Amino acid sequence: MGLLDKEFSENNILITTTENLFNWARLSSLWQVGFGLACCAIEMMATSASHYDFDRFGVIPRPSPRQSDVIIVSGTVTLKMALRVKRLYEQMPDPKYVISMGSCSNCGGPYWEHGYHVLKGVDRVIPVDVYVPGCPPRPEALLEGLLKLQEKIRYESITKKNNEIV
Amino acid sequence: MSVKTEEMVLNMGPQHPSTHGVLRLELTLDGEIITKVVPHIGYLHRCFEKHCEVMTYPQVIPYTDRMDYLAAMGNEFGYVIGVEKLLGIQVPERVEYIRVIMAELQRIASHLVAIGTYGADIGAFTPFLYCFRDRERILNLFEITCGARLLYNYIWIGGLSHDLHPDFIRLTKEFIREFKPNLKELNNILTYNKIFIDRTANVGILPLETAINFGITGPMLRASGLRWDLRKDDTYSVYNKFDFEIPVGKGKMGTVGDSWDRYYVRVLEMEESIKIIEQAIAQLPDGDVTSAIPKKIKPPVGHIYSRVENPRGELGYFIISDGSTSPFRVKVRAPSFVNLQIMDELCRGHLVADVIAILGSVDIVLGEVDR
Amino acid sequence: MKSFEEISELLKNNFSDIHFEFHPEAKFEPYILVPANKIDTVCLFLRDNNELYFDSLINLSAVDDFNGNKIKDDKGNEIMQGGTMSIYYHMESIKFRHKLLIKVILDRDNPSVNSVTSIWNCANWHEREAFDLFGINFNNHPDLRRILMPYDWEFGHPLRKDYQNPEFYQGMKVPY
Amino acid sequence: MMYDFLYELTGSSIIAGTIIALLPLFAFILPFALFAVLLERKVAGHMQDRLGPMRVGYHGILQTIADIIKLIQKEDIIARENDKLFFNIAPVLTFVGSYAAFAVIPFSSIFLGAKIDLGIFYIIAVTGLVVAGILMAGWASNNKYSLLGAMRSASQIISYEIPTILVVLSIVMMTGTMSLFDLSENQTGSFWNWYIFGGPSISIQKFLLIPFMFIGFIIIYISTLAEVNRTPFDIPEAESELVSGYHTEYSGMKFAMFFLAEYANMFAVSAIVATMFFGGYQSPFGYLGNSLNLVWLIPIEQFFWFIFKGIFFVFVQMWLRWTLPRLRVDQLMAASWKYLIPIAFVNLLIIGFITLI
Repeated sequence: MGLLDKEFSENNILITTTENLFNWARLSSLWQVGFGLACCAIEMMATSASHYDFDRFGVIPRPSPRQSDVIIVSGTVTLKMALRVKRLYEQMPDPKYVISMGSCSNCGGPYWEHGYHVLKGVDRVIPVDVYVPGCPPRPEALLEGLLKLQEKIRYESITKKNNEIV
Repeated sequence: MSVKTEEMVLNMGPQHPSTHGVLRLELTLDGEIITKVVPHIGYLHRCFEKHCEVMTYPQVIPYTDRMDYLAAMGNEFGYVIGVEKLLGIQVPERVEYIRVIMAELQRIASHLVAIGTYGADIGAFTPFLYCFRDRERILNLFEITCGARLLYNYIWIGGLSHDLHPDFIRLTKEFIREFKPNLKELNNILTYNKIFIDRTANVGILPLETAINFGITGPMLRASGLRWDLRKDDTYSVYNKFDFEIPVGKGKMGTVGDSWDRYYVRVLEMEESIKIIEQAIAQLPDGDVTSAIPKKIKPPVGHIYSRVENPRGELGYFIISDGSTSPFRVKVRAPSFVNLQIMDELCRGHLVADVIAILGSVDIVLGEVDR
Repeated sequence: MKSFEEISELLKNNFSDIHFEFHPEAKFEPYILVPANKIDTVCLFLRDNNELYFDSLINLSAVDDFNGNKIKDDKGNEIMQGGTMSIYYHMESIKFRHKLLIKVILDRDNPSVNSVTSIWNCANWHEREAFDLFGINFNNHPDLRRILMPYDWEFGHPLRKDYQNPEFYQGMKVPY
Repeated sequence: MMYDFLYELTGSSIIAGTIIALLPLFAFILPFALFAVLLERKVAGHMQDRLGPMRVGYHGILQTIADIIKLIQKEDIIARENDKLFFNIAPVLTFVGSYAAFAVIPFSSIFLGAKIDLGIFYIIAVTGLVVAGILMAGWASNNKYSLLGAMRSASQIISYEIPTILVVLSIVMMTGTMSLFDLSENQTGSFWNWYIFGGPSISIQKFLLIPFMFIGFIIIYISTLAEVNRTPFDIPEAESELVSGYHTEYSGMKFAMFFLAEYANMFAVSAIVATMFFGGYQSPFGYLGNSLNLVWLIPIEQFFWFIFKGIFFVFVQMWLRWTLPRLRVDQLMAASWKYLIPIAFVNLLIIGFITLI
């Protein structure tokens, strides 16, 4: 096993190809948790409907968090719901990603000032990978958010510590 | 020897594929038969009434959109009628007609989502996508008039934010011409589908007296056999100028007031809405839509209860004004909030699969339930 | 179809002992002021009398009138002392198509009134919401607990005008 | 056949045996399962006015490969409360249950696993394993939804086993053999000799049998649909009710096993129906190989015809899935006990009389 760990530090042929393959596999079959909160969930449904098809990118809504990789937090996260979103995130198996869709889950949205029951941004509870602005964001914006996430996964690497996105 | 059976509490939690959002149903099961249903709501409480006390009158309109996000035009309509009555403004004819067209288009779009998700809950996934395909065409109509697809801020106090797009009329006629065959196709796939009828007929029967006592309104009340529609019984805006009839549940496939009736009333209502839109387009007068918008909105002290027939039922705004530029208190009577109370009555003695069918036929939107 | 005056007449000669206040002059909606402890008997009569037959309660709204005197408490933010809270009952008869508005005024410090859930089931959740957001407790309500706010929310009732936002709730920062 | 040929090649029976056992698995079933998952998503897409996977490889061809590689990397969650032993065995059992059925299915005259003469009997016995796997999965995941899903699937598969067996009985009674290989061999010549049209012998029996054979086909097709948990009978993993039924708690490779087992089961079931009624690997119009008298071409043609029929029936199952809603549990039971079983009995009796004439 000497060969492997010696060569592990910088890239060589062995590491990059398997890494690209795994990254490609991970980014081309992101299964989302079928989980919508508010108005953004309707736009998410419209995105997975026929006009702007999510399935083209390999994204299928899975009912149970155990089998999904990406959780699209679509809608206002209230304090009562925040604990559930946190538990849902923890139940997902490991290479998992979060897309925060809509300004409500980005930073509290129109309810930031007087919403006593609204959590000002889902990143106070779970780490977010991609923020999609808009209230509600258009389906194209959500698709662009998904492509941004796919770019991020494409350059993920187990060796380089600070994976600077090219 | 009686076997000691224990009841199981099943938690249809805030995240469930068919609770239409973040509703938690606590079912107490005996085997698969339901003995008690306790709905837990509040997971989407966005403090609408607190915002009304802080914002001025026109600033509240975008928040009314976000209550029932499937029928945003209807929410604005109700609120704006209330404030106009407080101010005593008379709105030009053209604005009234455009508001009716927008409200009816929004009713079709909202019913399409209700029917689509109902089919998906029962298991047929394709009608859900056919409904969304038709709904996309309506969203395009909304988008060319006011720029937004779902939450519009289009109906202002005293008028509208924009006039109609030049070829809005042509596109609407086109949509109506293409929507009628689609509706027939939808009926063949879902309405007269033997399995769909088995799953929904005689399921969750709602007798008329309990419906009235529980304050149920909208398609659920009409499915139980009562011809009660605010557009005809408590006429507002220019609805009295159109002739359309109110579909009522007749128990074609089971008893009156079962889930199939509630579904079928919505399908018939869509056909009625098409009639209204056709007549409204024919009689659309000209004029300026922003002429009656007041510069300074300071209504006199007083309180008013204005109500509107939303796709889910009677949406009422109880507005109390203390003479300042922002409302003292706005209490919203949300139809889904009231209709959801009946879940316990309806689901008793049914199976788990029926709870989903009944919840689909009750058709709630959580933004409106929790406000 | 009964007008406001006929309904007032009927109520007056039926409940001679109760002191009603009739406000037909209120511009948009004439209403009747009913004492707090008699609300459920009056409502039962309104529903069961076959001339009035108010069989559907449209809306039950609680309002914080905020007309007490303002004082500063120890932490510097102002608290309201005294003053009143009022509850508006909108009801309607589907058979005779007439509507009525009844108002009840309660003391603001510990508002309590009899529940009308036994008369109209629709009032159940409206009353729970009034309890949750205003702190009005309804006597002999079937299960009076919070409906919209989390069940373990011990920072008071949010829709009161002098409500202060908590700093943290379950480890999450609440204000922006 | 294959075994003797391999035996001479390798000289030892163990190696030949393992190759025979593994060949169908890796050569055909796994690629088929991957292809079927993509076919399902493409069929679903096009039936719903959309395109299905497009971006992964040309027109989404590599989609399922990406899915499987991703599922390999997923963390394999075993919850603390799970019953570890059963939790791990369940997917393997379901996987084995549905793949063992392939050992006996004749893909073509020379390419088939084992030519045992208890063919159908073995298949029905083996698919019973799948129920055990699902029950274990439901119980071990310690999750109310999975338990409900497992209970439902046990009652469903048991109650739909009976109509299948009754129809199989009528075929076995008519033909006299239980081996799938002999069944396919009898239906040679043109499609007019298939059992759906009353079997090879030209006699009055053949024309009397046609309607009852058709009823038998419909009954077995419906009950095999239920056995494989496909809509309108997919109640065990009904997404809208039971989150996702018995495999709610499974993630990563274990879930992939359930996933592939379901598609392999679909093909196995449609293969049986094709063999019993539509002439297994027999071509409907006679063989090109005969007309060009190239003997080695015939098995390849037979293989092609068999795959064509199997995939046609799999396509019909997918077609049903995306159009029909789902039945409720008690309606499902009623459909089997009150309608399918009595009709299957009467069908069995009538076919019995006809064969006696």
